[in-house]
Amino acid sequence: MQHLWLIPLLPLAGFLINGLIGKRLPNFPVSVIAVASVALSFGWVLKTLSALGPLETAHVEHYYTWFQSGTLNVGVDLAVDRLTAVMLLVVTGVGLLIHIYAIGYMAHEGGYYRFFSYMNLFMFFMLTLVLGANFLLMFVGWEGVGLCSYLLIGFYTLKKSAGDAAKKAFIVNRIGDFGFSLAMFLVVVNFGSLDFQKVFDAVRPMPVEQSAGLLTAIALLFFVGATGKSAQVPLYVWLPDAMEGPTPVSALIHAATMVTAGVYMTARASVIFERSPMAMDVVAVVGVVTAAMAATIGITQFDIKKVFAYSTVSQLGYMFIACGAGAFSAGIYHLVTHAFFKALLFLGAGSVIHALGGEQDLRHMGGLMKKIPITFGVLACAWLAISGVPGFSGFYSKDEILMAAHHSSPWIYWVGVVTAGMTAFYVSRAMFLCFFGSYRGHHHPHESPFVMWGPLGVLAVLSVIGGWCFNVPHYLAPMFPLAEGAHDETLVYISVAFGLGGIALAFLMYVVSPGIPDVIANALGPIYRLVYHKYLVDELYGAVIVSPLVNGSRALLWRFMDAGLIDGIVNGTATMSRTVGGVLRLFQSGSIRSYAAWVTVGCVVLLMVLGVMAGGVQ
Amino acid sequence: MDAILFLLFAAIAVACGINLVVQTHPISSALSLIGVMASLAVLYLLLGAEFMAAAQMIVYAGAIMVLFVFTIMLLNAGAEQRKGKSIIAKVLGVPALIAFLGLVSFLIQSLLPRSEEVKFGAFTGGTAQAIGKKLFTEYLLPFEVTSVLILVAILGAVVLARKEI
Amino acid sequence: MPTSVPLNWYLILSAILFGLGIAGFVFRRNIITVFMSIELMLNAVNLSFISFSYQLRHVDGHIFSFFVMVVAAAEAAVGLAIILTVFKNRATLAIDDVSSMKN
Amino acid sequence: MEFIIISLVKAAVVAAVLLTLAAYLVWIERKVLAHIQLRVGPYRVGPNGLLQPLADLIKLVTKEGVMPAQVNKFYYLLAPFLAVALALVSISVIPFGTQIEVFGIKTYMGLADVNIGLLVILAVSAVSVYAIALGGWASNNKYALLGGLRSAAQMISYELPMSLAIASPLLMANTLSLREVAESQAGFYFGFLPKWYIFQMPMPQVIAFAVFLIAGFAETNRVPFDLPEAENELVAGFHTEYSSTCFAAFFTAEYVNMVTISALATHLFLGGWNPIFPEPVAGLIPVLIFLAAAAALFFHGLNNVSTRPWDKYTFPVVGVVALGVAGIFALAFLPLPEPLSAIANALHPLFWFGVKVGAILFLFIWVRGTLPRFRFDQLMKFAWTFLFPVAIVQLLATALMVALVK
Amino acid sequence: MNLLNLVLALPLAGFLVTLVLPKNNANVIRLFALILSLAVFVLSLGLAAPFHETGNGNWFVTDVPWIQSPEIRYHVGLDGLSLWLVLLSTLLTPVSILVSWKYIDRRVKEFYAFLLLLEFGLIGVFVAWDLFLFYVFWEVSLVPMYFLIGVWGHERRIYAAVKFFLYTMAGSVLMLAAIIFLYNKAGTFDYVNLVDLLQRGRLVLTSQEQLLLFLAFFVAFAIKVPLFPLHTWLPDAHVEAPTAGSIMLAAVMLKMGCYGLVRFCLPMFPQAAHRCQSWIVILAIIGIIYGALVAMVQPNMKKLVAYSSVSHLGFVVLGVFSFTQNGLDGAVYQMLNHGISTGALFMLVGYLYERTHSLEIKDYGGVSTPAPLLATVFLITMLASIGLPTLNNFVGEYLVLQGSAAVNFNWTIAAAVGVILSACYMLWLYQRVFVGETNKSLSHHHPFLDMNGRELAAALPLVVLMVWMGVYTKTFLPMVSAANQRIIEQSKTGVETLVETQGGKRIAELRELVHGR
Repeated sequence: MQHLWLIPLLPLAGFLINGLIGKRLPNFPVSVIAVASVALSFGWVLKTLSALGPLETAHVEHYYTWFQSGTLNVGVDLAVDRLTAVMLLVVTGVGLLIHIYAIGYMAHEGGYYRFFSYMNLFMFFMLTLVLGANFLLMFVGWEGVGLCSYLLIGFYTLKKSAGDAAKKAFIVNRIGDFGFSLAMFLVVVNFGSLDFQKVFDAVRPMPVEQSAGLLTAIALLFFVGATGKSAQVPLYVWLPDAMEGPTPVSALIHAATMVTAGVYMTARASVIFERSPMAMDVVAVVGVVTAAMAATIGITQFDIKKVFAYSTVSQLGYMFIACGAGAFSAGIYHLVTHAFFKALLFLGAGSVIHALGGEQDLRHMGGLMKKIPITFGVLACAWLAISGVPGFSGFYSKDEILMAAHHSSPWIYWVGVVTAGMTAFYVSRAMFLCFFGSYRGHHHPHESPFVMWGPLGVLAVLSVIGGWCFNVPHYLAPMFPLAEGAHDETLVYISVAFGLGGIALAFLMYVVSPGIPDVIANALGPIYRLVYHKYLVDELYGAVIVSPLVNGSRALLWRFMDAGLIDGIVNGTATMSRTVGGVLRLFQSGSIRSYAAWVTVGCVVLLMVLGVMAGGVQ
Repeated sequence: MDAILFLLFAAIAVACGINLVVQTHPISSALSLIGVMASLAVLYLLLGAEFMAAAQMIVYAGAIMVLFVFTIMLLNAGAEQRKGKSIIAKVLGVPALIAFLGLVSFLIQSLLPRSEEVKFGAFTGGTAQAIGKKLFTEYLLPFEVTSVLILVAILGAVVLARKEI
Repeated sequence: MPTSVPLNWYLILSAILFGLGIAGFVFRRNIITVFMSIELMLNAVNLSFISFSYQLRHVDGHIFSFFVMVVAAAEAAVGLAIILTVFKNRATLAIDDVSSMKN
Repeated sequence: MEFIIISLVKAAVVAAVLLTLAAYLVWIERKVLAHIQLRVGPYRVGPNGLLQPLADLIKLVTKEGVMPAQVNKFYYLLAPFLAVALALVSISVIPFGTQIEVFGIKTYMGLADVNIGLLVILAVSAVSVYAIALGGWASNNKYALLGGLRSAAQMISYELPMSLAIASPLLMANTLSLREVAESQAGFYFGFLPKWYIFQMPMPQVIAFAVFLIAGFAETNRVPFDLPEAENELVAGFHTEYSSTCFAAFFTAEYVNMVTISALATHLFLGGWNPIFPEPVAGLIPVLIFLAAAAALFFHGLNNVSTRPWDKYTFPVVGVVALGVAGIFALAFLPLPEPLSAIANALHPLFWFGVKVGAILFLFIWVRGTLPRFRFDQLMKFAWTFLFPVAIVQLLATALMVALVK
Repeated sequence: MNLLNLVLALPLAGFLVTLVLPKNNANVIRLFALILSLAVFVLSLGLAAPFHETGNGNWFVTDVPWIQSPEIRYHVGLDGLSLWLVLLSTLLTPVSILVSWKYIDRRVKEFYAFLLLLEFGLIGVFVAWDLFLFYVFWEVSLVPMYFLIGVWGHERRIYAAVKFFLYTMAGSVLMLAAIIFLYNKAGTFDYVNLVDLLQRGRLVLTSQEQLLLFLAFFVAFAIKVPLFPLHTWLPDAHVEAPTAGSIMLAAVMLKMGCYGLVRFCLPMFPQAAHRCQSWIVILAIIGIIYGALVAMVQPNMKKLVAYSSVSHLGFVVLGVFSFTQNGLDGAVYQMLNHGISTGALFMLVGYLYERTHSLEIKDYGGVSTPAPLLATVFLITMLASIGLPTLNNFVGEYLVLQGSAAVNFNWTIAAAVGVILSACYMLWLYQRVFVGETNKSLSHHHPFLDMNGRELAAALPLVVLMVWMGVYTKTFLPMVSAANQRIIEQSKTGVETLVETQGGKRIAELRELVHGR
């Protein structure tokens, strides 16, 4: 009994303390509580992992039955196996570093206690998601994390754009959750329970489905949830807007932990995915399309956080390519390394913005290498890691994915490699625009304090040694058997070549002759503008889905249907009875002679009827 | 003998009826109504309804018509002015009335073809004793109800006709 | 001349009187005359009652007509009282003027 | 056919007797009133004024009938005619005596022997209201109208107690035909008390008799209730505008009604034509009365006062007539051939009936002489609040007693 | 005099006593009403005791003859199904009294009297086991609500009150006809005997009869639920009702309809229910989506929440008519959750109205800066109502959808869309009212104050319950599922025969349903 419940409960305690009494405490104790809770949780994770030793099988702990209805019994039980261990380490580790960084970054922002309580709440939900031993607990974490991203994106309550972005993020996540919950219903209907062990034991004996069967449906619905959460092609629109939130939020939620939940879920449900090749192809294709598209948009963006946001979307695309190709461990491996260097990139960008007093536009930066050298040094590591320069962590995990992709379907490999080149290009573009050349802004940049560049340093080290130090696929071998196949060297060389080519091209265009990008932009003209405006996807969704829904329901449903039709019928019967009354009123004309006449006519008619009837009787 | 009597008094009755409708001055129509009632009393006698004939004369002619004559005299209303007698009523009304009567008589004739001859004295059931016996046994309830009705009518008449209320 | 008359003729007579009553009731303008034509109609009905009771040889018809008479008496009493009050207030007996019940 | 001839003969006889009686009634009334008021009354025309009615008749007939201008001619003339006709119709139903057998034809001493006689009388009295009302209204005179309406109202109000009073003896007689009512009162209690309804055992009808009489006075507009002709207020009531014949008609109608009412009273209460005294005496009384009358007349005629010289002759003539009548009544005792004795026997009931009617008529006249006139509201209040309830209670009492006895 | 009769009698006594209290001293009346309702609530907690030991069965049953000639009995009892509904009404009455402390200043005495009478009616409805008694309480609860809306409402209150009254009355008259018909056929009004007779086949209703009876009951309850086409009275009634009225109407009165469906429609007319299942569920789904869509575009806050409850109660009907254990449990649990969350929502909207006297959303904006506490409580309530896990609605919604998935997966897909839409309109509302710059018009009456102690005291129990019911359902769900178990057993009888009579695909589906999950 390892008291796994402590891991998520500690951040929850932090949230409750800060939430309830944080308002009255000065900043320092609030930050201490927040960081302490995450640190303790990180410590407890290390303790449990060391206690559990080699996790050949999952260690499950049951606390109480959440609800029990008929045959369905959902218990609050947490489980740890190798996959969870990796995720736990990433979440609590990177989380801790980001919390420390946030102390510095949020020092002079309003609502300090509110920020940290939300961050702790986020940690609680993320840990529940990871530790959950059944789909429902995972779903609890899933939605909880969505809620926290809503709260944190909308942290700057006074900014309307922040509010809108938060609302958008939550609703898009909700659409993803819609898919996830439908998958859960199918699982319960067909397998009778939600516990991973029971479900996967039931699925394993089932044959691989050739055509679209039950498992494919479940897998696809789970994947819809994943796209919602991990911002894949149809539902990625919320991530770029999520940059409205403070940078530590972007780093923690929209780089390291929350967005990776989709990949974790796919890996967790790999048993189902493997038995439905159709679903695997869909995952792969979506991954590759997302990666390519995001990369192209990333190239044209000028806001530094938007660039890194699109890079996250693209990297997530890579992870899904790995899952689609069947190499779940490669996906997780890239997830881990990506967590390190992407968190570093964001936090670095954060300190750059911090240094420039909130300036985020690359065009107003430049030449910061000399002014904030530490940030530049740290960012350089991340830059090299993400571009896939051999030796850095990015190279190892990306190549694993490209190998697996090549193994399953070569065209994905080639698109992946090109995207890798593009990734290298836009990251280096950002670096060159930011740190090289002359300073175009009008702030006087100052270096960020130790509390900020400390964690950056740690992350820099991790993103450098992360590649070969944490050999995740090897660690996850028992869960996901490694694909043997020839480790074809040439593919590695090609990808490295593309990477370095990307960097060189960027160097050529932005450092050697800054005029070239504008020339190319004008040359490409409409295409450039299309890509710059993010393929107008937001506007497309707005026009196709949101506005018809809103106006349609206002005009059609509410005005016509509710007020018009139903109320119309109700009030109509009322007025109709009044009009009939009006007509009958005319009979009371007051003149006795007309009454007499009508009486007579009545008698005559009656007589006729009697006559006829009597006649009939005769 | 009965036929002669019937035809005579039927003729009187119809004549008085028409007179009632045609006359302008109400007093003359009142008296023609009394004439109708008297002739009907005789017809009742023919049909063997002695008590009813007497009652007709006493109650109807003697009491009700007196009320009418009183009212007409008291109100001293002149003859009806002949203003705007709608032609339609005249043109449409009279033939319609005749058609109606023709229809009804045809109906009666066809519905009751085998009706029997009416001979004076054939049915002497209508004596006061017979009516009295039936009235106070089988029809006691209607009798009581009509007595209440008349009481109410009296009160009504008194209240309505009083000057100061 | 046949010595006696079939019952139908009595009924036809009553129908004729009833028709005359209706004519009076519908066409006349003076309230009292209208009232009287109603009495005529009632008499016609009495005649048919008694002729039917002759045909059926029992005395119920008489009792019915007796009750009709009683009711007619009550009606006449109240009706005439009303006519008196109407005359007192409106000083006219023409039926068309008395139409305040018009809505 | 034979029935028609007989009824015509009877009608003629009754009409003649009745009209003369009505005329002489006027005479008797004026004589009695005079004597009540200590004056002599008409004695110029004929012996002691006996021909006075004839004189009146001639006067009325020959007078010029004045017809006022805007009078409603048809109804003006209809009214008196109606009054007389109705009065005579009611007499036709009243029987005078028992069945007589003359010239082989058995017939009743009354114009029409109808088994619902009383109903006819009631019906006629109900309708006779119109005569007066129409009379008053047609003469286009305010007083006449008022008089007519008042008398009509009075007659209607008193019609009710009268019919109730009639109903109670009928309860005991259990028949509507007057002849049977009269016959049912024959016989004597304990030898001397005649079985008249006012004495008959289950419930002597004294109260009913009183009510009937009072109502009778009102029906004929006689003294206490003669408001319509009240000279001082309404000039002459409904017949103010009437002159000669029409006035005469109203006048005769009134007196004929008086006779009818008194005849009805005798039949219903005083035993019709049944003799007052038990059998042996009954036959003698008429003879004795007429003999006494003859004696009185001879005495007056002979030792008369000088003022009226020709009385000496007229009185004895009348006395001889009285003697003749006494002789006729005496015939019953002599053994005579069939037709004559039948007539003689028939006369006796007639005599007794005449005596009783005369007594009541005398009562009418006597009351006229003594009682003051009712005010109209007193009159109406008396009818509705006193007479009517009494009549009802009386009727209920009789019904109770009759039910108990049976 | 067992506990249930006491709990039932106290509000009535309160009603009578408040009428007698002196008119002018408002505070005395308010205090008395509050103390009385709190006492009732505490007593009603006692009702739950036996359930915790045994978990199911009927408790506190009193069966006393009331009227002789048509044999009507005062037959009152409590089972898992009605336990929590009674507790809901006893909890919400003190809350609404607290809420309308300052809000009601005209005719204070009658207001609190009607509120207590309403509570009496509501508890009666949930515990009545005699059909006639049930109908009597149904009408008793109707009258005070009519007055609450009619007297203390806003501008168009008369129209709304009359519409509310006529709608419900029309339905309940149908029900009365059905009850009387049943009485003639079975000779008793008693619910227990009736169901027993029906189950053992001693009382046989032809399928046509059963369908008509079912429809009569169903329409009466559908109007109250409110189900899609019959819902137009709800927005009007809510907009015009005072805050307390809205809370009681939304939280408890709507449940009378759902309770009726579960208690009467299912066990008494199983075949008819199964035959009508498809079109009723379609109506429910339309209700969910239609309600959500129309709520999205409402300019008025209360109307928005009203349409949201139309949508949420669509879930309940879907759950009830899925005839599965999960569905039914989810439906009943959702009834309770909806009561708590919508009650809280209306309370908070009421607080906003108290501060600005306007219900139009455009008059608000950025309320969270002047009133952060109000904003957070509203946030929690809003999240609860859109079904965030760890808060109360999620469990109910999940079970309902799970239940419907077992029957027909298309239904689940359509209904789940409702979950997304509910997030949309709620968040949009929250964003327009609470987030962004503060609207100047907010404080032009008087400064926009945050929640004071009284208001928080009213809101806190509900928030605690939301979390408690969301996280630890064991205190509430076992009794409910036990009661539902019996109802499902009852609603299964006779369905086999129905299966044979109805040909085609339907048979397979039904048989599978009956013998399957």
